[in-house]
Amino acid sequence: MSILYDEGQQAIASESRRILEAHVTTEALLPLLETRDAIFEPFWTIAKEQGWTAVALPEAYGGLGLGLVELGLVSHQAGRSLSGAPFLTASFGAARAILDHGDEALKQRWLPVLAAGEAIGAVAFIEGQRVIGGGLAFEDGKLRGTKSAVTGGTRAGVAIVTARDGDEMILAVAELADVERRPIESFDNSRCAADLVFAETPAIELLRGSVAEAAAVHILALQAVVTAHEQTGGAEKLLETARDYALTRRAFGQPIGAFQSVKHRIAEIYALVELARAGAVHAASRAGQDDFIAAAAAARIQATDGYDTAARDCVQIHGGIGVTWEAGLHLHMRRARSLAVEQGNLFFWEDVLVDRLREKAA
Amino acid sequence: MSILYDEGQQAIASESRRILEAHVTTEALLPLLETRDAIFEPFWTIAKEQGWTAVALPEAYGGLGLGLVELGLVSHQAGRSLSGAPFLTASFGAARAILDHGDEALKQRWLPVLAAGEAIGAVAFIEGQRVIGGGLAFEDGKLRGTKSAVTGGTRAGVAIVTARDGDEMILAVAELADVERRPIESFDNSRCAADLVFAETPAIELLRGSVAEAAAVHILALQAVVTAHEQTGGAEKLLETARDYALTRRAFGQPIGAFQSVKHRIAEIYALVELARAGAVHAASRAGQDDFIAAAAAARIQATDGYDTAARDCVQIHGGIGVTWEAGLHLHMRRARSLAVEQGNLFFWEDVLVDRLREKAA
Amino acid sequence: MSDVEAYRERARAWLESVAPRFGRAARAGLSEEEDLALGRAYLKGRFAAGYSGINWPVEYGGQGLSPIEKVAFDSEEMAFGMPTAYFSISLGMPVPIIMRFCEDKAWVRERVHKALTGEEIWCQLFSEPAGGSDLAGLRTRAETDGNGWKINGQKLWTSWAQYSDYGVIVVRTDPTVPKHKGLTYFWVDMKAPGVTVRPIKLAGGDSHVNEVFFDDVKIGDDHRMSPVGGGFAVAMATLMIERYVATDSAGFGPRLDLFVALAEAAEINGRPAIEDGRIRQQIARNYAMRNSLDAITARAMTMMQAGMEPGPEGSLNKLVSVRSRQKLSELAIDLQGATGLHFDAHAPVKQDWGASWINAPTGRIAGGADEMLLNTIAEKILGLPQDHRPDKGVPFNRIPA
Amino acid sequence: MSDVEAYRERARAWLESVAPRFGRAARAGLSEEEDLALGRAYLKGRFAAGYSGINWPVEYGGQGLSPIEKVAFDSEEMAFGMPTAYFSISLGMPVPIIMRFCEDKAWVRERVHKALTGEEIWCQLFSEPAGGSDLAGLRTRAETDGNGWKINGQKLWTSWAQYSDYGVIVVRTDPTVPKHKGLTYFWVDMKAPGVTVRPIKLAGGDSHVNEVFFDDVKIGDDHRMSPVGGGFAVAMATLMIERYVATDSAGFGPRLDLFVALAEAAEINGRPAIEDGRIRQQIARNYAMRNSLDAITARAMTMMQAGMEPGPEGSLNKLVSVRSRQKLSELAIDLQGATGLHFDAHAPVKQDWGASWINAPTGRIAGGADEMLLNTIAEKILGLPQDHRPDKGVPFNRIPA
Repeated sequence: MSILYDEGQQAIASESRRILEAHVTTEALLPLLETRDAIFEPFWTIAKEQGWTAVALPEAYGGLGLGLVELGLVSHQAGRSLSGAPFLTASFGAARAILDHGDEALKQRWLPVLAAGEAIGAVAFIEGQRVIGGGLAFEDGKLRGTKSAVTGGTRAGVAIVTARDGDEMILAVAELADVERRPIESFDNSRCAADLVFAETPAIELLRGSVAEAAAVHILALQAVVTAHEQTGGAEKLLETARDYALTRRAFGQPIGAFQSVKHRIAEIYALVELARAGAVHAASRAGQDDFIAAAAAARIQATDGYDTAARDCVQIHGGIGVTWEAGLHLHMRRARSLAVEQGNLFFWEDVLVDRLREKAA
Repeated sequence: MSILYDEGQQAIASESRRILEAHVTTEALLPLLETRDAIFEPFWTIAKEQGWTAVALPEAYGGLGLGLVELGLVSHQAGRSLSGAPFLTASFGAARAILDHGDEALKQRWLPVLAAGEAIGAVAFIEGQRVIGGGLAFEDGKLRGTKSAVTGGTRAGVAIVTARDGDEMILAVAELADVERRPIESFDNSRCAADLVFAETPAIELLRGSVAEAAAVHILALQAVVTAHEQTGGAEKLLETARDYALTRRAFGQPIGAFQSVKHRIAEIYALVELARAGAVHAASRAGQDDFIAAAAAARIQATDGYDTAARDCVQIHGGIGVTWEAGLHLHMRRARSLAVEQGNLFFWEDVLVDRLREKAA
Repeated sequence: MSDVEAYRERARAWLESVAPRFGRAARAGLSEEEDLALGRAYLKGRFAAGYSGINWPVEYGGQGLSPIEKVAFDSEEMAFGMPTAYFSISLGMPVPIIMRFCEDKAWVRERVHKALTGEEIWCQLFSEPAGGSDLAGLRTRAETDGNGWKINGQKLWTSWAQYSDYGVIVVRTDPTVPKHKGLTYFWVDMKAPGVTVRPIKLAGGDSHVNEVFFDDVKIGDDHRMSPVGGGFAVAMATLMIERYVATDSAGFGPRLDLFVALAEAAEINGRPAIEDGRIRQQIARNYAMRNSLDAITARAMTMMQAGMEPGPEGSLNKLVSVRSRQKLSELAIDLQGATGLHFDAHAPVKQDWGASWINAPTGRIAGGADEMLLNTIAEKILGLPQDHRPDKGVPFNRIPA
Repeated sequence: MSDVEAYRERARAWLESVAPRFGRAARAGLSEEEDLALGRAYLKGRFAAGYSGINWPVEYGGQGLSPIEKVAFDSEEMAFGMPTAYFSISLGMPVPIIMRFCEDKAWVRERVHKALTGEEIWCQLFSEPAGGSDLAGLRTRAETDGNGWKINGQKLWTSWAQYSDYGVIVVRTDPTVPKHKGLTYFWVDMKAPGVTVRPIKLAGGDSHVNEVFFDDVKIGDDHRMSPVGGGFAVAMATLMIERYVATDSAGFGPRLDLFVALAEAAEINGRPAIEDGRIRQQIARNYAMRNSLDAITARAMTMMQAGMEPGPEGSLNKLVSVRSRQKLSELAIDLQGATGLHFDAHAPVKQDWGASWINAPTGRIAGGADEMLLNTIAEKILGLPQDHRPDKGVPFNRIPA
């Protein structure tokens, strides 16, 4: 069963859209590609002012007490505007891990500052091709090893990590003040990805063993649903851009939208956007339910394919203009790819989903 | 490197096309779907008269001493006309196995009658989902067990089988006179598929162990190349049918071929046909070379995808007419699917190909 | 539990109670005539149980409920494989349209009752050989004949005409005006002299569609359901009447569970198929797509319950689901290897991959071909330009054939 | 060994001998200016070695051989990553076209020599902002000016204009006739007053294409290379001049070997990626497709050697290969996981998946967008109707902008 947005939710959507459309320009985003660790700073300022950083955290810890649905609405708009610094998703993931698995002291230490946007969180699971890596060593409360391409890693103050203690998977939280950060030169530099090198870094164990693994998947799933909204927003924007271009650009005496090759391609993008949207909203509405992981995986798959395809096809519809730096459609190409990789690629989610379906059938 | 057909080869193509176009009608083919073990008998008569059964076998055994290229040309025309009884491919596969791995007595026993079309051969490797099955037991020169959906199995007089003797794979040849045949009700009944039930059936061992496995793959590859030509012929015919329909059928005051959705779809079919053709001809020209298996697998993959897609899309272009029994386009849909399964499905060939590429790289 | 959920549960309970007599298992092996007879009996029972004409006016024998209850019931009913196909067009479009456009209300009430109880069947005579996607291009003509009309011509793709008692028909009454403007809408008695029905066998071997020939078929002017020359609008109203229908994210083919079960049982080159990335990818991608389609449907239902108009994205279901069903069915054949060659043309399409595959192309064409659906999305939802149509505004008898 | 094979071997030997100085490794880290200088030096050496103008007439400094030798050399050269890109348009179209259409042969000989030795570069000024796929829709105009002409307007997507000494240009000389008929073809001095070149940065960060503005640029009538109003035919001849070019079934992206090697090294959810069906399928399908494209190319070469005209299927290469390269590059990024985020915008496109991915869209548009290629196949090869073009036959100045 899906949901209808209530008035408050609709207000979040329209207000976040209004603010972002007023502040974000392609001209401001393009230079971010050519330097590392630069984000569109006004976005983060706005995010803090508007309380977006606090949306899905409990009131007891400085949050607004709303949920995935509302955070998804903001994320959708961040996706449309391409402004989204990665911290909105990453800080949420980190905060949720602390909220769900930390003790009261840890919550008091991190949740209020994360909710206020005063600290930035990261979820550092990935190691090379392992979406949930366990190569980081955890011994006597200390971490040793490297996490690769951690989204938001250049600025995060705290990270949730997976590690290994002997044969056991550990979920732990580590303050990053003394960790070495190696910023990555990426095709989407404002994601602030960095390799994090832990060298006897103190960390607090949250969980151990199979529950740690399950919790890691759950944290990724939460982030995947937020990201699915962001991807849907990006794809939606591309749909509108393609349609507008097809209506105004003329060739051979008519708008190019009158050519079926263009017209049908745009109709197919529409289908992908609506499928992505439906999957994302549905998953957000399933938070806390048994089928949440499956719904999140499905949303993730649909939104990833949708955004990639919309980017590819919107650029193609634009012809030469589509591949210029200035037009900025490549910002969407890049964002589509970075979002596709960040929360675990499609291989990962396909396998997660099929495993869930098998369990359900068994 | 590819080949150009010489004059003799061009004559084989044009003559086989002429004869088949003169004899085969959709009306004659449709009833074959509704009964088991019925083939378009004139095809087999023609095949024998024209020496098509003898094309790729050595003159010493009653063959014409030509090769895969020439057999491919005939098979291409059989594919165009949908007339092809399966025996052309299957008898060739069986004969080649005997030629390559049998002793002189066995060759004398079978090759002349296979070349003359007096006997029909079958290659019975498949068991359920195992393309090269080894569930058939071989003990003291006798076979016990079942081979499933053997193409041409209702009529074959001799079969090449894979079997198992203890832990070892066996390639063997068996006369089928006393074997129980269970004809299969299929969506393409003129393929004459039958389960063959062996019960203490005498058989002659050809090879044993890893060489038997390699030989089985090689026999399938030979058949796959012949089949790739047949698939290409079918796809080519569908391309022409789609184009002709798009030129004559009108909607909204113009030929439907003026709508880009139709026009581009047909152009994509053209691409698939030419890719299939190039792959098939190339593979035929590589017979006997080190890269033959890879070339055959590539041809098989390209032709299978091409024929399936051409059938799907040509039917779609025809609208309602495309799905009527009488128009007979479903004959191509059916043949595309039966040919896709018969010589091993795409999963099988993809794996064969990747394994070869890995060996080459290693 | 909402009222609708309660309604749905009661409906399911009733369906389960009659399934042994009418459901999929009971129908196995029946001839089409026997199955039709069973279908008539089922409709009689369904009417008695109060599940017929769910959203139709009480004055015509309906239940006077909303489309929500109708869609809820239909969704539940679909799972049981009841013999309702013969009546789906009849109750879907022609009968609602006579309720709306016929003036003789007593006569209409009798027709509606007999249609709801399965005694009479109506068909819809729209498509023609030259027509295809171009409804307004039809050629069957009606000329004035005394006080009435005389129909000549040929209709095509008429579902269940062979069992129909009546039909609604659009014909050309004026070939000298542009094509949309010369059409008029009538109902006809399918048993009248001059009407010939010839079943058309489809690719899968079944014959539920027909050619219908009209040879000097005479009808009174009281059969007319539109102004003369105003038939196109009523035809459009007919096609729009079923706004809210039970959708099926499986594209009216097998559920994904069945594919997963197949993959659990099958192997690929000696390893379990369910562990093969190619299979996992298809399962996951199809699940994601169907999950989204189901969410769209659920949201539409929720909106309807809230008295809101559902969004246009509901129109994606057929396009997306049937196209995918076709490829998934092909894949299922491949996956079964030699077993995939086995075929039963009359197996239930929702249970059997072979039957699903052979009938999928019909699904991609009937009720709006993929290309027409894409055009509709592009034009109606996204505001893109209409295709070039050289016949636009041209008198019908001057369009080159 | 055939003559062509022998030629190819000699060429490869020469290329290997100069690769240390000019090849991919030597170029790594160079600025574009340094790389261009290296390219000029390479062209000088190539000319001296007798591998320039391979199929051009000896009288102009060419080698007088057939296109077969040219394609053979180009295919070999491609593998070394020599700095030839700056000269590819110049030697590909403008220079051959001046050999054909310019009357002052002594002047042409000088230009050809300097172009072959890398001293001078030519560009081709065809596309315009409003143009896109519609070449004949161009707006840059030339008006008579004394005995000569005066050019005003703007060209777009002009490759290497920033380094060009000369260019060929199509302009509108008569806006009152239908669009194909009012065009005239000239050559221009790119250093002339009023010519402004502004590089356009592309998605990948590079700037090999330019906007070129013409502001009262005066040229003599001796720059005219077509009859007045006859420019479209020469423009078409320009586009057709390179019938036989070295193709690349990798779509000018990385070879499949590199993907296989990546898959051998990578893992998917803890298992070797090369054993995952999803990866195997993509490798196999891409191999099959490229294998077929290579076979088509090989057959075309064989036909040319036999003095025959190759078939039209050669035109498939770009459409099929670049489109697939785009998706395969995306997949390679996915497959690398976190490592896939690493990016070097200036990495060689044929070696690096990220660079291949970001530049693939340019490949799908430059030199004929996918949609135009499909149209060409449909119309020229299959005889399907041309698209509706409302501007057909309409005077250019009356086509709505």
